[in-house]
Amino acid sequence: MTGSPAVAADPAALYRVVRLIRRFEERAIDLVRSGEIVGGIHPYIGQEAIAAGVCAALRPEDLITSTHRGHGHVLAKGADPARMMAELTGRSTGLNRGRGGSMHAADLSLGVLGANGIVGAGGAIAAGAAWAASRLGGDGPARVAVSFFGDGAVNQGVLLEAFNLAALWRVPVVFVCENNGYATTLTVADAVAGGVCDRATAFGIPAVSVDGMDPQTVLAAAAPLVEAARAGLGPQFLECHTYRFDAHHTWEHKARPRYRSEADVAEGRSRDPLDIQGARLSDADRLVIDNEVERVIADAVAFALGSPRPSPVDALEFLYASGFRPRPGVS
Amino acid sequence: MTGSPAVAADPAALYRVVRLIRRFEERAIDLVRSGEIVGGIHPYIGQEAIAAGVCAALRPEDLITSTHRGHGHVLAKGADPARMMAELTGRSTGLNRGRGGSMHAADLSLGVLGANGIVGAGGAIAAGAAWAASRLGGDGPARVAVSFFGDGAVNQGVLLEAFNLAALWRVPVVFVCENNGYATTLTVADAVAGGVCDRATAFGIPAVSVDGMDPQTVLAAAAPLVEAARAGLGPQFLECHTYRFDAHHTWEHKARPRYRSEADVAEGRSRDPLDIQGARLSDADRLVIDNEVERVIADAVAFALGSPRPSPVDALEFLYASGFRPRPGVS
Amino acid sequence: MTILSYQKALGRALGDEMTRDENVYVLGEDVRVGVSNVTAGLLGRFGPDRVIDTPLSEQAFTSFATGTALMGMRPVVEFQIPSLLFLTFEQIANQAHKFSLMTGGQARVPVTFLVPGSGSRLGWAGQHSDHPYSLFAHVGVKTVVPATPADAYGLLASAIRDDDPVVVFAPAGALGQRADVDLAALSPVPLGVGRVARPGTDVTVVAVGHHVTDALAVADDLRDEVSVEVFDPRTVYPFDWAGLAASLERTGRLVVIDDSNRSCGLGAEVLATAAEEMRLVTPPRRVTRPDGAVLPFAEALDRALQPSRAQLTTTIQAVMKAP
Amino acid sequence: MTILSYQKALGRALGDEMTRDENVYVLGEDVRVGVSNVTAGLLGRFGPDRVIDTPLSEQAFTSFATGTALMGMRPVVEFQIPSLLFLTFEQIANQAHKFSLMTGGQARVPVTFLVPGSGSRLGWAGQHSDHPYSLFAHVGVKTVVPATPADAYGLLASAIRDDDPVVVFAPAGALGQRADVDLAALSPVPLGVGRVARPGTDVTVVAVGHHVTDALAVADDLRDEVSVEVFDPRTVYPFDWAGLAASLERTGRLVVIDDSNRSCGLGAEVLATAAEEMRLVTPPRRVTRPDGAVLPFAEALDRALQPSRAQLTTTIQAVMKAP
Ligand SMILES: Cc1ncc(C[n+]2csc(CCOP(=O)(O)OP(=O)(O)O)c2C)c(N)n1
Ligand SMILES: Cc1ncc(C[n+]2csc(CCOP(=O)(O)OP(=O)(O)O)c2C)c(N)n1
Ligand SMILES: [Mg+2]
Ligand SMILES: [Mg+2]
Repeated sequence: MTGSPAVAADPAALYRVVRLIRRFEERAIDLVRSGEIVGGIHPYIGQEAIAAGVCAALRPEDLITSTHRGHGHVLAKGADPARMMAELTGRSTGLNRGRGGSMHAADLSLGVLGANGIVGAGGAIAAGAAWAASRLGGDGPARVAVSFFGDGAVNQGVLLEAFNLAALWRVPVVFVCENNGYATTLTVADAVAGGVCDRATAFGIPAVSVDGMDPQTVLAAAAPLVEAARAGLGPQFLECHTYRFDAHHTWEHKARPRYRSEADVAEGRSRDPLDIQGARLSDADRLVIDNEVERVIADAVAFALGSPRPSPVDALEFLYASGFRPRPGVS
Repeated sequence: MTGSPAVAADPAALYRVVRLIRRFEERAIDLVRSGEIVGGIHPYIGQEAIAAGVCAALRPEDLITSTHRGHGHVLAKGADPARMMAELTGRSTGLNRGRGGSMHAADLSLGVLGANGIVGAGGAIAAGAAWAASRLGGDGPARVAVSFFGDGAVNQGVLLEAFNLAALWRVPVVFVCENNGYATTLTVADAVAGGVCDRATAFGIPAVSVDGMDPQTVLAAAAPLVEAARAGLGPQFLECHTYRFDAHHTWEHKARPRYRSEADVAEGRSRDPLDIQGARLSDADRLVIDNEVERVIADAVAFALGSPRPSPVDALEFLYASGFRPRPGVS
Repeated sequence: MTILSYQKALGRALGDEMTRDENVYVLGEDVRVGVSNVTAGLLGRFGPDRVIDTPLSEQAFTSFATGTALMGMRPVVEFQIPSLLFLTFEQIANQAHKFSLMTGGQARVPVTFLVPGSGSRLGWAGQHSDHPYSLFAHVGVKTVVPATPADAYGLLASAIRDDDPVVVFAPAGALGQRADVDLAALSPVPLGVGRVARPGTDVTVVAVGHHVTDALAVADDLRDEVSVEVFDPRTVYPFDWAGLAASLERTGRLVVIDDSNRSCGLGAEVLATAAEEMRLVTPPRRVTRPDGAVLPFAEALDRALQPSRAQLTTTIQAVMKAP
Repeated sequence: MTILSYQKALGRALGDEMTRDENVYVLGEDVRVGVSNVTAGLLGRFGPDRVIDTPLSEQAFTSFATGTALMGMRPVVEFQIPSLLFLTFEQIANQAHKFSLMTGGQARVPVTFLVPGSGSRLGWAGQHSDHPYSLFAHVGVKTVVPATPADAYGLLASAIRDDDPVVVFAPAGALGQRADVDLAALSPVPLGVGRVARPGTDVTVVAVGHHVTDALAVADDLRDEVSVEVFDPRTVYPFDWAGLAASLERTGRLVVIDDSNRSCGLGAEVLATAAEEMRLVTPPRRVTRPDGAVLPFAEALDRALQPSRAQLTTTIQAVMKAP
């Protein structure tokens, strides 16, 4: 049910999504360590409130584009954790049949147009998708697209160009910037001249900046923006201040580069979306959810690790949607 | 002497530059018609006040990057009209030895880093050049770079990215937007969400918007921005409202596409930088300048048409600065 | 029969496809006024919702088109100059092209990229004279380079109907082509199928785009000395290898005239595959642009770096003389 | 002698060139912390004015570097992933590469583009596993793909000293290489000069980058059946044609192992030029990625689309069997 308006108001539902993402990421990190997930991941831990809050403001038919740090968005929009975990472990049962992995996880049936390995690339795709979806939908209510991206993305030309197109053409897209203070090791102060929201308002796009650690704050901010976009008021921009609790990429667990002070990390981790939302539930309710999430995650891992791997002979399958089979590399 | 501070204050000098560009363009159009200039040109007619005013605020050692509509900038920065005309007519005596033509005219000895065929491409190059020049200059005064571009360029991602780098690194560059109301046939209203200056202020870059038809107004606005950049205050932005009197490209003279109403054109042409600046001189002084400019242009055309054409056997010369000679297309 | 120009054929294909399928739409710079001529008249017929002028934001409107294609539309993106394909290379090669495989077949991106006036226009100099179809053949984006008005119509129609991204290069050197055609008979030309433009028995000349006309003219000039078969691949990726092999079975000799830079260009691929797999009785030869060519402005220099009929003639003669 | 890793060799070349010439500086993402490892330690040695962290604005910082090069500096631009070369293709191929010719020799752009970790890193999937050096060989930007620590040092040093733009690909598959070298003897390796990594008499295997190691291993495995000469071009553009011709004079047989997509890749150029101009007693063969390859995520699929030792072995054997 995640992602449907029904659960939007419900604190337990929000908590469940945060918890689901958190535990999913923790287990995924285990699987990176154990070698079951090859290539590593960009953990979303600490930023869960954003995916949970924003997606709670969306309807099932709405769309999202995600990033290299995309697990949270994909799960919050309703993807099956089991098929997601199967994707990360490269199985045929994965969302992308093992072809995409962490950085390209997608579920078009849920409007998840994909994580993207190129920073800033999703904005224009989301704008086009929202424009087309609303147009194809005829007189029905517009389908809104949310494009998630980080603070580093606001320095990408193509994203700024996308802001312009969306504003000119009044596209029902909501741009959500997850400002976690860093683009890998570079601070926002060293990377972004002016303010993050100024990048949107320059194009006449209304921009709001909120605490991205509180799921309900995020939802409360996102809901009106989503509905404004749906109502034809054009693109909207939401900046969520957050903090990445873990590594930029699990590669850091070995390399341990130094770029955040102890103090900075301690301060950043001091507010945890899981606690913030959890505090709104009774211990009993919270325990029920935690246990249910544990089962979901355990089942997801079991499903993933028990699933078959795609066969190398099919490595070129899906390369062309038309079914065209290209020449192999050796004849 | 054009482009040296000495002449900056002098109304006659400004008039001379405007007149020089105007007559250069008119003769160039003749040469397009007569087939001496192949490939056509993007006439600068109507916009002369901007090149004249801005370059009058520069020192000889300062730098500029120009555009597809670049003749005015190159001449105003001091390029020899004869070698410029020789370039447009593809002669070995041209600024670029006939290799560049209208869209790539350059004179690095004068700090003219080149016209550019790709809209918006000059901004990042100018920023880098200004950063390097000032750095290589050591404790001397910073060398300022001016990057000229049109209203269409503010929709190019790479230019917006360049604004960010220049602002972050406090580069002594002045971005000059020549807003002539159209990108080929598309109006600014249909192309630019928000205002042109907002594109700069979003990055914390001070922006000024002025009447681009009056050379003295442009000079008065440009001079303090250039000196602010030189003084280390970082990039500056100047929007000049202007109007393109002639075709987007001489190709229009034949094709005659319809996109500007008679009224729009009449209104746009109603204020002519030549008259505005000319009115500040006595008829006698004006006549002296006009006659001198006629001689310069006549000599330029004579020089160009009397110059040799490069030999086809040298077509690959200069391809590699290292002197490496690539394989021909047929062995 | 009617005289149809290459440019009008492209416009006709667009109009016909837009009529046939309401999900087809055009976007690009100055397409409403129709500065490239190809889209002239479409605004009046299909209105501003389907003929969309874009700001100079090629990267964003390219991926915007991809986004609309993901939802089932069939965008035709017009680029005014070939080097805009460099500017949007990430959006085409790294996004549009990769969606289908990366999503495990969930996504399809039926987008067409059209460049009316590729290659040299004479006097447009270094940044406006590129002919980069080989770049797309390398990354594997379907690419066509029609030589005739009928193929311009048929290949553009097929590109629009194809479920993968397709780049359509309309060489500036071919835009002026006119042919006497039966308008009713115009129809899609399948991607990946070449055609023998002139049958011959001594040597196969693979000619791309506007050079097909050159090859036919040279073949005619040489008709008394050598029987030249002219093979027009029409699609440069995927290439019609079976068609080429059949031709080489007949001739055993190969010359390629290709307006790409020499190194790693289409000509290289044709020679390489022929050398690996096909019948060759003498060494094959290429007539191309030089390595790393940047076209200089001056007309004679611009021409000097493009493949010429004279070069093709002497190359054919050399191949015939070879032991 | 000292054990030097490929990655350290790159860092050493950077440090040595920065020491030798104060106009050399580095810019890119996370170069101060040295996320790619190559720039580790440079910040401390040369300070923040010469080791510059950039925002995620690849297009602008690429042309920014070009602007500084026009003024006489020698920037080394580090790209974290190969597909950033797609994103900056306009700035490299259409601006930096064309300045010298378009200005009639007034301008030079001595900029180096470094990609530490090109090709597949296993498990990084579709958008992080490209090996697009053939694109630069096609447009004519000088391009090197070092195979050994000594060549990584020497080619990067030469790239920095060269007056034209040069792209340096350091294959992920080679970064782990270590060699016992005399640090004092490390020196620039001239661009455009290949090397015979192993002499042989029956067949020439042209191997690029990390595949040189594969070729040597296969040659060793096959030593009792066939005498394999391994030719490492080191520079893929401009290619050492004389070196290849000399090798083929000896062997008359050619196999290329090249981690490019097949169509219009470097392998195609090598086969084409050899077929045109050099001694071949049997048809040449390629071992490459498939046409239009997009590397799937799952490890076995990722590996399946990369050239392998097994493929090289059977291809060499097939060439030896050919009539
Ligand atoms: C265009 C582009 N440049 C560089 C990279 C390499 N890279 C991957 S993630 C990243 C940092 C992104 O920072 P941000 O947008 O703030 O997202 P975060 O990682 O903080 O969630 C970089 C530099 C990339 N994938 N795409
Ligand atoms: C990036 C890019 N896109 C498109 C073009 C084709 N083109 C050349 S000039 C032009 C319009 C430019 O408008 P503007 O920037 O306002 O300058 P103006 O022509 O009005 O002086 C276009 C679309 C180009 N050269 N470069
Ligand atoms: Mg961040
Ligand atoms: Mg304009």
